[in-house]
Amino acid sequence: MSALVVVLTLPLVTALTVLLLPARARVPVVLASSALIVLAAGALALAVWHGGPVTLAVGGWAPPLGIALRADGLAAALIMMSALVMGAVALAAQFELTPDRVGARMGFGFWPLMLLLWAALNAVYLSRDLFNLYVGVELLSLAAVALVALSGSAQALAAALRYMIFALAGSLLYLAGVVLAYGAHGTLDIGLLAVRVPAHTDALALGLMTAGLLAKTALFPFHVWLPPAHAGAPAPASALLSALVPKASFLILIRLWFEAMPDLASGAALLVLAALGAIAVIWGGVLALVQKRLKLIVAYSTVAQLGYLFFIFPLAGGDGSAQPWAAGAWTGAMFQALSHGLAKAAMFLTAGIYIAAIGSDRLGDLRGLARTLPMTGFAFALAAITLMGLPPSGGFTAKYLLMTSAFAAGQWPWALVLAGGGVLAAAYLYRPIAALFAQRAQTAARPIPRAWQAVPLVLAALSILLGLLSAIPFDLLQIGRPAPAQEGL
Amino acid sequence: MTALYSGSLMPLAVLVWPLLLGLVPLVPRWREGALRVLPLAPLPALAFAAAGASGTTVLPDLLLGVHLAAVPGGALLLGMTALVWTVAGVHAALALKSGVQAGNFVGFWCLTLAGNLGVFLAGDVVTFYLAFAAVSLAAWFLVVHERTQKALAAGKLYITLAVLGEAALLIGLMIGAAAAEDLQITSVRAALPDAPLGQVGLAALIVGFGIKAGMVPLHLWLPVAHPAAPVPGSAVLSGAIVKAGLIGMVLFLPDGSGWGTMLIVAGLTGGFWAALWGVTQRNPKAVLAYSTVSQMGLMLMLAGAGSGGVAYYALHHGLAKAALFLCVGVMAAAATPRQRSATLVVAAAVALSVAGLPLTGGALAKLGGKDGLPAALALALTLSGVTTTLVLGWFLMRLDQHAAKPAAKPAGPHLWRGVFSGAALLAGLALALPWVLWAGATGLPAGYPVRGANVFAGLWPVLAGLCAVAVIKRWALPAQPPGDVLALFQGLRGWAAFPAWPGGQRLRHARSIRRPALRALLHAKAAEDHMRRWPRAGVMLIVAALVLAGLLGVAN
Amino acid sequence: MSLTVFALTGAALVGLGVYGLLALPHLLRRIMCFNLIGSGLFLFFGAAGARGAAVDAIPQALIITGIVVALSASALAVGLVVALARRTGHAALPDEDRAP
Amino acid sequence: MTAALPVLILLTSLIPAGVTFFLAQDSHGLRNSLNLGGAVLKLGLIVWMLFAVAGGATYEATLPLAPGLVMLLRVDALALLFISLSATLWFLTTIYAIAYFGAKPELSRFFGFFSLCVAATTGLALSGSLISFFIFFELLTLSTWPLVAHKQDKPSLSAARVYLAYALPGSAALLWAIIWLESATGPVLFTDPPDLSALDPYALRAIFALFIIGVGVKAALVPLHGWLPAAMAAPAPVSALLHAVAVVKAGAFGVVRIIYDVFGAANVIALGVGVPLAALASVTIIWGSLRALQQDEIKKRLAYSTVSQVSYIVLGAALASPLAMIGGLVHLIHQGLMKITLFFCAGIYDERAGVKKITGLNGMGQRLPWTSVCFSLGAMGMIGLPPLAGFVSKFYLGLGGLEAGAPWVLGVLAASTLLNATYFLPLLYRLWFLPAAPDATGNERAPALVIPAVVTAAAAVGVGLLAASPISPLGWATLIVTREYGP
Repeated sequence: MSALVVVLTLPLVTALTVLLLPARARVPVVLASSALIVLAAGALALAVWHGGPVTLAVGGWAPPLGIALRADGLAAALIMMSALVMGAVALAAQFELTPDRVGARMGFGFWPLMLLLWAALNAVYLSRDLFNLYVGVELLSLAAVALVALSGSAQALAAALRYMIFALAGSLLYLAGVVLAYGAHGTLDIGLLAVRVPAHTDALALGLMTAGLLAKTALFPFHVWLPPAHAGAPAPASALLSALVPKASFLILIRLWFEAMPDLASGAALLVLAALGAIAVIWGGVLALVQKRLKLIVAYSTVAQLGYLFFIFPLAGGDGSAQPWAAGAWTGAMFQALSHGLAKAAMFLTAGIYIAAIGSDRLGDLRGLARTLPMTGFAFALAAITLMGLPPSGGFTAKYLLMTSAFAAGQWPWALVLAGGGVLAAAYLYRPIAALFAQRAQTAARPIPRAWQAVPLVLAALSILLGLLSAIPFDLLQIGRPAPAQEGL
Repeated sequence: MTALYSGSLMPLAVLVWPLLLGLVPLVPRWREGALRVLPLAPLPALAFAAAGASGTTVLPDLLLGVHLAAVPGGALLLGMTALVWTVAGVHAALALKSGVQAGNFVGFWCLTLAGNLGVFLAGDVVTFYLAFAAVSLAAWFLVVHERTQKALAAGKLYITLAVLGEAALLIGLMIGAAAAEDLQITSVRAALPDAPLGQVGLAALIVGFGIKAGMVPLHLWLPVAHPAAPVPGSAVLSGAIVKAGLIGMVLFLPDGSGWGTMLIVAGLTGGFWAALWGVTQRNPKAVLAYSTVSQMGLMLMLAGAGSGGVAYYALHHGLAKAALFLCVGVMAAAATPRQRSATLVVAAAVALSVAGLPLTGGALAKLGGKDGLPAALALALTLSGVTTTLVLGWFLMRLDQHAAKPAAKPAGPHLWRGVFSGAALLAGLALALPWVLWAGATGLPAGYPVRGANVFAGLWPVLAGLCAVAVIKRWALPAQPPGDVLALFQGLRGWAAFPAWPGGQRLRHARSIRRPALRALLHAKAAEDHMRRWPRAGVMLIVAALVLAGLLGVAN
Repeated sequence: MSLTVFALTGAALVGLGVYGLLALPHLLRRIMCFNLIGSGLFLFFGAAGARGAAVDAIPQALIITGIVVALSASALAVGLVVALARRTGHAALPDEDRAP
Repeated sequence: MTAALPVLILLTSLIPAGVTFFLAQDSHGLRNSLNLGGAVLKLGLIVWMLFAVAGGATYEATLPLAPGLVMLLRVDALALLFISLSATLWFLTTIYAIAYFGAKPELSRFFGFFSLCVAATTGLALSGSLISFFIFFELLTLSTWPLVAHKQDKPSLSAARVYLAYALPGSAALLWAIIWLESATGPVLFTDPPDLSALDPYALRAIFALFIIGVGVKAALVPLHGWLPAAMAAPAPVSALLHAVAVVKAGAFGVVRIIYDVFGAANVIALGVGVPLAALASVTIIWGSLRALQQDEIKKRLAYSTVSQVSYIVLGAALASPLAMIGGLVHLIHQGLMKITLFFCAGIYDERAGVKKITGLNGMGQRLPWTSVCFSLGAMGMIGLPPLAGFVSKFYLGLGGLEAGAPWVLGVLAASTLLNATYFLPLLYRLWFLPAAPDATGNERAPALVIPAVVTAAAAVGVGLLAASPISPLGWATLIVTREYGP
């Protein structure tokens, strides 16, 4: 309960205080509160683990009047993952985004934006109310856009604006859906919507909301804003954008399709979502193959990795939710979300280290850096293993669960995409690894503190551990899993 | 864990002793005098044979379970082999240069000897195969010992045929063992004829043994290898080693099968044709090689006919042929005309014995072989005396003109006396030993060899042969290269040497598919930029919303 | 009666905004179109919310929140556009046709 | 204890691996003692278990991951056969590698991945469920890559790329097969073969094919063998390990597991997939030998000979008759001993005499006698001359082929014997008969390089000479087949 309040409010409070603090005090305060939030997230996860979902009715009013906040296993897991990523990013950023290195604007601007993003994330994870989710995801987008624009260069601004356009369009579509839903049912609480009297506008509402969220989740073909945005932002920001931001809008999709209106889900619609996901896996992989810059490769790999998430819809959604394999598929997708978050953050942080070391992330310039920065190279390789879905990483567990249920459901084409996507990932991640391992170091690398190098290594190791100890998160994710998925329709 | 061994250790000792001596050259200090151990190597075998070659050793843990016991007629063959190797060893110790080369020679000499003795002692197919492999492959080093171009070329041919023979043998033995579900030679022999693939197996075995035994047309290696090998080497090759093939035939071929007849035909062909072809050779050792082919042909004929006298015949031939080969060395070492003529006398005596001059060991061997033989074959055996006389007569002529070989040490009376006495000893044994063993080996009455008919049957072919010799002494046949049929195979050389194929095919192929792939990737990049334009994306967004709504709507 | 008017006006605003959003490359125009759509939706929201006689408080609260959010969004967007225009001299996305 | 032991064995190479990564380049003493210590400890544990398992004991350790993902480490006779090989050869190869590299750069990285590679092999041998098998299979792929790329020059990097280009699609196929199978049968443990009735024969055949593709890449079955000859760009100890123990053996071992513990010999025969696989193996045997003939680089020739030799194991497994299986299993050990000898020697020729090409071998018999004797023994073993190891496996394979009603196997064996002779005997001929080139140099004053070769060569002779004794690999293989897969 209190932990829940902390994770929700502390980021916001810190964000505001940072604005007032003198430059010297900024980083220590942020790190301290980050540590607090990580602890709170852990406490919350423990509470959920032991006592089941934690609910908080704001102001003691139950819905529809009040706003309910609820931390189920999924939310707890995502909060935990986000807290770890945020903490790591903060640690890395204190080295990377020092004013003397990147200028005052970025050095100052990053911290409040990061904390704002964090608050928005946790809000989205916890909200049970469609309008709350709207506000949360909107704040999220604004913070994200601002982070993209942070460097202030022309293409960064252009990327930020393109991102903004997609994000706003998405929000508006979502908002339209919310309005329709409210018009039909007079409530926006997910729990109440689940037991609503079906109305004929529901289909349109869900369609609008879904399309809007797809734009924010950067599912093919609405991914086009993502690569320039993530590549243009400073590395720690990219880590947040790639690892966490899409997960929030994806979570809203899950809430809608599995909790609020599971009865609407029709096979054809589910199929379309998964098909787009499959295309994203291939398309993102193919485009990652032709990029010359490390950050672009990683960004396109995000496009591909997000595609896997959408296999959840036909496998666990709609009529599938009643089937034995639904649990596997649902958990698999969530494992993918978690492990991708950790691994992708690690990758962007390593990219940041390389940029800090040699001032570029072109593959040609990265040659031989494995020798000068062994820890970082190792971290990148570990993260790559997760993204390729090789055992014993979290990515493997995710792939395994998804593939198994795909076969069990008789929908083996998804399994084919999973396998092929893995090979594709190996192909596009091989290029940077090979460059790093190449013989001669091209450019003299500036020294990088070992503590900074250790940060991505820890994240990558966590993404591997997620697979080795997959039993615990697996059970955590089951807690408070959307009821329909267990009872069937 | 069963007992390490059971039975008497004598047969094992026979094999292990030479192997131990073979290690002597590994000790640098002993390497210089290593050649001196050669005569000692066969002594246990000699003792074992003299004692009647009784006793078996079983070593369950070794290989796939080793059984050692003298094969039928083993005592004779073992004894002969041991004698030949001993005397040849003395010859080698005296005649060969010492040094590193000699060290190798000693090692492989002993290995070959062990294998040669092993084939007469093996009780199970694996041990037999091992012994056979040892005797045929290790002999490679004896052939190429002198490292001259000629020797190396001969070695190539020898090893090629030997390996082919090994492969064929392996097939045959495997089929047999699978059929018998047991590794004992006796049970394999019994199981082979009616096994599913029995005939294939037998054919493979005949090829394997035939190569070793110089069965026409698989005899190619003999006339090439013998001239190349050093004298003692050829002596053991022709005297003892070829008998390994013969004993294989005897051990594995079932009686009264079609293969027997085939063996008789091949044997007779070889018996006569090879002898005649030998007359076209110039090198005395090549001539002897062809005579060996012809004698082996006769023995194969006996084996095919299932005559009991094979071992007895082989005993004499082994001793005699070894003696003849040694004579070549003796002649090379001979300095004075007296020595040369003395050598010729010994050689002539042995030659006549081989030709079957009555009252010589050779005559007894023939009589022993004829015993119980169909009349036609017996006649053939008699007739072979003519050709044998012819070829060996020719050999004596060639030997007379034979010059000293460069490989030999500077000839000295001491050396000559040593090697001469060796050759003479073998010759004596060849002439006399059959008498000693007559009763025991053939079971015929002691007076049988001196009966008029037998004497006549032995005498006239020799006389006829001598006339023929007189003829070719006047009109010598045109010389032919050794290895007759080999000429045919020269053409196949080019094929046999695989030309290195163009390696990078796969790469070039890959490059050809890589270009379109790259183009496709670039297209994808262009499409991406295209999609990035906002208005299109916006339209797609709205379309997506409506499509989803539609899909959801129609379902509900 | 009046509710339908609200609803229709809202719909009209949304339509207008969507058209502008897709048709006009100039970024400021696009931002305004976003606001148009937003206002339209809020109008519609209010209309949908006010069912029957009793006035529903929730939509009004939500609308106000929404307007605040839209405002901050617009503010950020305008700031970015200005910055971009400063850098490039164009108030349009680079790969789209140049606006004046 | 029974649970701890498999984990312990895994740790004996995992811990050295983990620690070595973080050692400084110049802390030779610590690094070497770590690796050697781990190797010795592991050997000890294995010897101890050999007796226990011979007495019928089995050790198990389970780590449940997500449902369906059971990480099961299990020591059974077959596993032990494979570990004892890998442990022994690992120990020798470590000695060899330490001497081979001396003070070359990046040693910590090398030995780290080296130990990791062995840990993966060990885990592979110990894994008692398909999933844990796959996990270690992948770990092996990943830990081998840096070893192949170790020199970091152009050829080794491209070799490493080729390796991954083959290995990763292969593992995708393997995963595909595993999940297809398990989605129908549930998690597959090797202890109790799954009930395949849930799948129709065509699906089963497809799954089998996918399995074979998956492990066939590692076993270098034609046409999936392209990476192996390329990978000989790696340093000699790596090639030795790759060719004798780690990668190709993992593939072959996988084939055995799949045929006998996943499908079961009876099903393989019933599905009619055994004979095609045997045929493929035979094609590989012949093709590998033919290609070996055309190589004039020693290591390349050896690599192609590996392609051919490893398929003996596949052949034995595919024939699915007891004798053939014994032959296949025992060849797992025998080929390892002989091939590692050959690669050790090739490394010595390269390192001590600068000889890479076959022509350079002329007269080396006099200069490097010990090495050359070992090389000759290894080569003759490959040809299959008694009493060397190769003969025993060949003999059993032949008998097994007849037993399985596939007499054509004899033809294959004979042909490969001849081909082996054709590409090995010329080497011996050069070593011993031809005079050395006037400018030829070289000596073998490097005991740490020569002794491992001598030991393995002696072992290759010993296991053949004492084949019939119950403690020989043959005895062990017979025990496996009669006890666990006996009819």
